[in-house]
Amino acid sequence: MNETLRRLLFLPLQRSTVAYEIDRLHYFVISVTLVGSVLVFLLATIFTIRYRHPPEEPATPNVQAGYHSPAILLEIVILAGLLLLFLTWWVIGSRQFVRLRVAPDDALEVYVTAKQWMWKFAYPNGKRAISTMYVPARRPIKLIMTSRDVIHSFYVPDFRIKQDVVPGRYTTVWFQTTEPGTYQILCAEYCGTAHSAMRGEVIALEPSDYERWLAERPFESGPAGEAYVEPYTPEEGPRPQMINLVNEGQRAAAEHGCLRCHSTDGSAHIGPTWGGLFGSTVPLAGERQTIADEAYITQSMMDPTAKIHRGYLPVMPTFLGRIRPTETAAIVEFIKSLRNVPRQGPEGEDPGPVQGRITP
Amino acid sequence: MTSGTYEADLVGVPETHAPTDVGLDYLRADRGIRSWLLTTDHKRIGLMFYIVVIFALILGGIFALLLRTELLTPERTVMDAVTYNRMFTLHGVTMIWLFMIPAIPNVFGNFVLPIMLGAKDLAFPRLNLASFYVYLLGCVVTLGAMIWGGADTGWTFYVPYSTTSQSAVVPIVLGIFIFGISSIMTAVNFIVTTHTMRSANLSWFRLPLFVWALYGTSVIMLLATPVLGLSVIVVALDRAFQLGIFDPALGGDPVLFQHLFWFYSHPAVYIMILPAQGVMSEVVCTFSRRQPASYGAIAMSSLGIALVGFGTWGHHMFVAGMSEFDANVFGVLSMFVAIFSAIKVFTWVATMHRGSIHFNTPMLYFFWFLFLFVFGGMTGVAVATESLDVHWHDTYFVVAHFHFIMVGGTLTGFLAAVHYWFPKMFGRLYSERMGLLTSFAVFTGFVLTFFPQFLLGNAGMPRRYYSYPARYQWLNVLSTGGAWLLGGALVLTLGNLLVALFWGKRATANPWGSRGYEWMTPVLPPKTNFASTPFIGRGPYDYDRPEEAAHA
Amino acid sequence: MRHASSLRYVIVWLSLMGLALLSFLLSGTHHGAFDIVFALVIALAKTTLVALFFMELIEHRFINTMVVLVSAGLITLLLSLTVADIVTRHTFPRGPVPTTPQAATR
Amino acid sequence: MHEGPLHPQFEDLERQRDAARLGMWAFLGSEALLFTGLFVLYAAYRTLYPDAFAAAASLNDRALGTINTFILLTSSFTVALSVHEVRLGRARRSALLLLASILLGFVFLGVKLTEYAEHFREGIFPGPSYRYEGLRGFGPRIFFTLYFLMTGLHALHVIAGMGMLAWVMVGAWQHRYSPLYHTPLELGALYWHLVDVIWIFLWPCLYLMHA
Ligand code: HEA
Ligand code: HEA
Ligand code: HEC
Ligand code: CUA
Ligand SMILES: [Cu+2]
Repeated sequence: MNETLRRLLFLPLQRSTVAYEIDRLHYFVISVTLVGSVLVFLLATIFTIRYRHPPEEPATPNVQAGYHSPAILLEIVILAGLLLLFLTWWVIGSRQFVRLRVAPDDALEVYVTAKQWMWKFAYPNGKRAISTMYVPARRPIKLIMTSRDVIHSFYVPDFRIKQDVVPGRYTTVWFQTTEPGTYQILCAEYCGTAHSAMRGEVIALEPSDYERWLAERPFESGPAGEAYVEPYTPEEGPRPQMINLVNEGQRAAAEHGCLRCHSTDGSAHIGPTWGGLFGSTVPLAGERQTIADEAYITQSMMDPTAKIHRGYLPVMPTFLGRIRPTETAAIVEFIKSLRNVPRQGPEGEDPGPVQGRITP
Repeated sequence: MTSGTYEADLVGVPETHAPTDVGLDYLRADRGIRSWLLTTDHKRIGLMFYIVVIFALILGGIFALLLRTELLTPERTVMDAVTYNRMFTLHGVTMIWLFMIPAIPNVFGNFVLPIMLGAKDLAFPRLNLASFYVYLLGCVVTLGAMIWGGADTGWTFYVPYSTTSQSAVVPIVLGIFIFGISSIMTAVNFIVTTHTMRSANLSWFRLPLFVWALYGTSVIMLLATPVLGLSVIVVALDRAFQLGIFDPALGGDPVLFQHLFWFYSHPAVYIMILPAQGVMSEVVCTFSRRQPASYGAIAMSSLGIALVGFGTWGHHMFVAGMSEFDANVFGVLSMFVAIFSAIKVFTWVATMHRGSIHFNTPMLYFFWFLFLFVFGGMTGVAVATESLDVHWHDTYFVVAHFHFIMVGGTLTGFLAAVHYWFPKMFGRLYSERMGLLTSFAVFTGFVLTFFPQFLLGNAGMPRRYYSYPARYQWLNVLSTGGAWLLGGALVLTLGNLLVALFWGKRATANPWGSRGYEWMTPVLPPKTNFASTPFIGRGPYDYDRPEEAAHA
Repeated sequence: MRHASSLRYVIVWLSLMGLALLSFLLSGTHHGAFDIVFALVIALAKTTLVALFFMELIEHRFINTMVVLVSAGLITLLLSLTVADIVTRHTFPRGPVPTTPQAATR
Repeated sequence: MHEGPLHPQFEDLERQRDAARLGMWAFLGSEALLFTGLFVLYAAYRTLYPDAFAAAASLNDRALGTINTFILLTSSFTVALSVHEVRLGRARRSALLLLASILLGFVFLGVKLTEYAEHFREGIFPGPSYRYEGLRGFGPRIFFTLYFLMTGLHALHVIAGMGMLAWVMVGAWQHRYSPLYHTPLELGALYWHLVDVIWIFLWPCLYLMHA
C-alpha cells in the first residue's frame, strides 16, 4: 500500500526514519484534496445536468429563492467538519514539524558550510569534505549549517528534510538514514547563477566503514580524501566505487578542455596557470582582488565573467550545467593539489597570458 | 405585483428611455485621442487598463513559454543559466504586478463598480486617471529595467542575494514601488466610492457580490502595499548606499526581510483571487438565474479572507529559519483562512441547486475555476501543513500550487469576466461556439502544463532550476507541451474576441437575462451611466421576480 | 455641525504636553522592562487624544475610526508575530561573520 | 458664504466632504503601515541587540528630542485651532495659525538638522560610514541606520505636510474657505496630525528608551 501510493505520487525513496510517517500524512492530505475537488466538480456537473435550463422556457424563468434550512444546516456541518479536518492536519503536521526540527541529543554533529555554489562539510575530528558528506547509516546526524554568502537550502528528497542555510547564523537539521546508500543533496533556495548545479551527495556507510573513512588522513593535509564520484541516479542503483578525487579532477579537467587554456606547471597560457593558484591573492579587473579559495574557483567555472583575473581576456566559457557537481569538487581538489607548484613568472608571480594567442 | 411598481424602482435605468435622456454611449460621447488619454470616465480608464494589462499578459506568457522551452532538456536547451534566471524573475514580476494585481480590479472593477453602485463615476475620477498613469510609469520603468538586463533575484527579492546580485535590481524594485502607489490610489478610490457613492436605497446588503470582493481587495491593497513599498525601497537603498540593514556581515538578519515581504505578498495573493471570486459569484448567479444560496456567507467571507489573510504570511517561511512557535501560529491561521474560501465554493455549488442553468462560456470558465481553485486551494492547505511543506517548499509542487490558483483561478476568472462583460463593454456578442471550444482548449492545456508539476514537486525537483537531474525529464516534457497548447489556446481565445469586437453580432442591453444592476443600463452605458441618479429598489439577484418587472 | 469651544483644544494640548513631560521625566529614572511599557502606554494615550480631538474622530462618521482600528490591529499583528519569531528562535550562537561581496569591498 | 464646488459625480456636498475625509483617513492608514515597516525592523533589532540599542539611544540628545516633541505637539494644536477658527468664519486668523504651525515645522527641522550635524561631526553616519569610536559593534550601527531612515522619512513627511499647510494657508488668507466649505484645510490638518502621531512614537523609541 505504502509502496503503491509512493510510486503513484512520484515520491522519492523513504530513506530516513521520519520519511514514512510524513508520507502517511501526505497520502491523507492528498487523497482528501483529490477526492474533495472531484466531488465538488461532480456535484456541480450533476446540478448542471439536472437543472439545465429547458430550451423552451424563457431565458430568465421565475426561479424561486427560498432555501431550505436543512441545506444551510448541511453546509454548516460540512464546514465544521472541514475545519476539524484541517486542524487535525495542523496538529499532526506541527508535531511532526517540531520533531523534524529538534535533533536527538545523541546525534553526531557535522558542520555544513554553504557557498555559491557548493557544499562543504567538516567533522568534529577536523576531517573535511566537499560536496559529498559521509555519515554512518542508522545513526542520528545533526547538521549545523551556515552560509558564507547568500541563503541556500539543504534539501535531501529521500530524507524529506529541508532547511535554509542562512548567512550570519546557524540553522540546524537532522536525519537518521534507514540504510546505507547514496542520496542526492539539492540546493532549494535560489542562490544565483549556478543554483541548480549546487548539488551534492550524502553517502551513508555501514558504521564500521564510516569509522575507517573517518580515521583516514584529514582531507586538507594530504592530496585528497577518497570520494565516490558518480552522481546518484535511482535507475542505476548505487554503484559504490572509490576514486581518488585529485585523479578524477585531472581527468575531468582534461575531458572538459580546461587544460587547453590553463597550464598546471606554472607556465603562461591563455588563462591563468593553476600552479600555485589555490590560496593565492588574485588581482581582479577593476583594481580589486580576491583570495583564490574553493568558492572563487567554483565561481570561475560557473560564472567566469563575474570576476576577471586582471590582464586576461574574458574568453572563458561558462561550464555551468556542463560539468557535474562532483566533477566540480574534484577539479577544485585537483587545483588545490597544485598549490605548491612554483609559478614561472618574475619573482614567482603569475606569468600572465601567452601573447599572440587570443582565440582558443 | 405589477410591473408598474418595479418601473418606479429603476428610474433612469431602463432602455425604454430615449437615448437623448442619457446622452451618447461612453465610446462615442467624446471623440479624439485627447478625450481618451485625459478622460476621467471610469469606463474609459478601465478600457485603457484593459489594453495594457493584456499586453502584460502576453509578455509574461512569452517569458513563460521560453522558460518551459528551456526546461525541455535537463541541461541547456535554448538559453544559458543567467538568462534563465532573469527570465523567471521577469515572468513573475510581469505576471504579478503588471498583469494580475491590476487585471480584474482596474479593468472590470473600474468599469462596473460605479454602475453597480448607481453612481456616475468613482469618488475621485482624477485620482483614477492618475492611478492609470502611475501604473503606466511603473510599466515603463520595469520594462526599461528588463531591457537594461533585468534582475535575476526571483520575484521575491530575498536578501542578501538581491543586495549583492549584479543585475538591474534597483530599477525593477523602483518599478514595483511605483505599482504600489498606483494600487494604493485605486484602493482609496474604491473604498471611498463604496462607502459614499451608493445610490439612495442601495444598502450594503444589496450590493452585488463583486463589489464586496473589490472592497475586500481594496482593504488589502491599502494596508499591505505600503509594507512592500518600504521593504523594496530598503533593498534599493541598501544597494545604492550599502546600508546593510539586512546584511549579515553587518549584524543584520535576512529573515526579517522575508517577514516584511510576505506580510505584503501573502495578502497580495488574496488581492489576486478575491476579484476573481467576485466575478465567479456574478457569473454563477446569472447563469443559474438564481439568488446566491447565501448572500451573507459570500459577502462576509470576502471580508474574512481580507482580514484573516493578514495573519498567515509566515507559512512561506517554515524552513527559512523562523522559530517553531511562529511556524505553528502561522500554520493554524492558514487553516482558518482556508475555510472562508470553502464557504464560497460550497455556496456557489448550492446556488446551482434548483437553478435554471445556462451553459455559456463564462459558466464553463466557472466550471474550470471550481475544479482548479478547489484543487489548487487544497494543495495550499497541504503546503500549509508544516511537516509536509518541509519536503515541498521551493519545489515544483509549490509552483503547481500557485499556478493552479493564479492561472486556474485568477486567469480563469479574468477570462470569465472578459466574456461575461464583453457585450456590456463593447456592445457586441462573441461567438459562443468558439468561446466554449477555446475554453476547453485552455483547460486541457492548463492541466497538461501544471498537473505534472505536482508530481515533479513530489519527486523533489526544486524550483528556479535551470538544469535538473535527468530523472525529471519526461514530466517536464509533458509540462512544456502543455504550455504550448495553453499558449495556443489563449491566442485563439483572444482571436475570437478580436473578431467579435469588429464583426460580432450587435448585443442587446442584457443578453444574459441577468438581474445585475450593470445590465440595466443601455447596451453601451452612456458617459455618465445614468440620466439621473437611479433609485435601486431591488437586489441584484432578484430572479424570483417576473422578468418584465425586474427589467422594468 | 457646531463645534466645541476653543477651550477644548487648549485642554487637549495641555494634557499632551503634560503627558510628554511625564514620559520625559520617567525616562530619566529606570524601571527595567517597564521603561518600554511606560513609554508606549503614554505614546498610545497621546495618540488617542490627538486622534479623537485634534483629528476629530469623535465627531466624524464611525467608518473613519474603523480605518484607524483596522490599521492598528494590523500594525500590532505585524509587530508581534515578527518579534515573536526572534524571541522564540533557537538560541544558537550567532554564526561566523560571512564574507559577502559587499563586506569584502568595505 | 460659499459652499465650495460640487463635483458632478457627487449628489450633495455632505457626501462629497465625507468622501474626501474618508479618502484622507484611508491614505493615513496606508502611511501608518509604511512606517510600521521601519518600526518592525526597529523592534526586531532591538530584541536582538537590546543593550546596544539602549546605549546607542543615549547618544541622541534627549533634551533636543523632547523639545522637538513639544514643538510638534504645539504645531498640531495650532493646526487644530486653525480648523476651529475657520469654522467660526475667521479665515484670516486661521491662516495665521497655519503660519505659526509652518514656522514650528521649520523649527522642528532646524533642531533635527543640528542633531544630524552633531552626529556627523562625531562620525555617526548611517550604514557602513559609521565610525564613531565611542560605541562600536553591529547594534549601534543598525540603530543609527534605522534612526536616520526613520527620522529621514519622517522629515520628508514633515516637509510634505508643511507644503500642504502652506497651500491651505494661502487659501484661507484669500477667503477661499468658509464655515461651510473648508475641506482642503481639514485634510491638510489631518495629514499634519499624522506626522505628529508618528513622531509621538519615534520619540520614545529613539530617545527615551536609553541606557
Ligand atoms: C492567487 C494566489 C494564491 C492564493 C489564493 C493562495 C491560497 C493559499 N495558499 Fe498559496 N501561494 C501563492 C498564491 C496563492 N495562494 C503563491 C504565488 C505562492 C508562492 C510564492 C513564492 O514562493 O514564489 C504560494 C505559496 C504558498 C505557500 C508556501 C509554500 C512554500 O513556499 O513552501 C503556502 C503554505 O502554506 C500557501 C498556502 C496557501 C493557502 C492555505 C491558501 C488558501 O487561501 C487556499 C484556500 C482555498 C481552499 C482551501 C479551496 C476551497 C476548499 C474547498 C471547497 C474544500 C474542498 C472540499 C473538500 C476537501 C471536501 N501558499
Ligand atoms: C499571474 C500569474 C502567472 C501566470 C498567469 C503564469 C503563467 C504561466 N507560468 Fe508562471 N509564474 C508566476 C506567475 C504566473 N505564471 C510566478 C509568480 C512565478 C514565480 C517566479 C519566481 O520564481 O520568482 C512563476 C514561475 C513559473 C515557472 C517556474 C520557473 C522556475 O521556478 O524555474 C514556470 C515553469 O514552468 C512557469 C510557467 C508558466 C506557464 C507555462 C504559464 C502559462 O499559463 C502562460 C500562458 C500564457 C500565455 C502564453 C499568454 C497568452 C495570452 C494571450 C494571447 C492573451 C489572451 C488574452 C485574452 C483572451 C483577453 N511559471
Ligand atoms: C577558452 C579558454 C579557457 C577554457 C577552455 C577554460 N578557461 Fe578557465 N580561464 C580562462 C581565462 C582567459 C581566465 C582568466 C579570465 C577570468 O578570470 O575569467 C580563466 C580563469 C579561470 C580561473 C580563475 C583563475 C584565476 O587566476 O583567476 C579558474 C579557476 C578557471 N579558469 C578554471 C577553469 C576550469 C575548471 C576549466 C574547465 C572546466 C576552464 N577554466 C576552462 C580561459 C579558459
Ligand atoms: Cu545554493 Cu541554491
Ligand atoms: Cu501565502
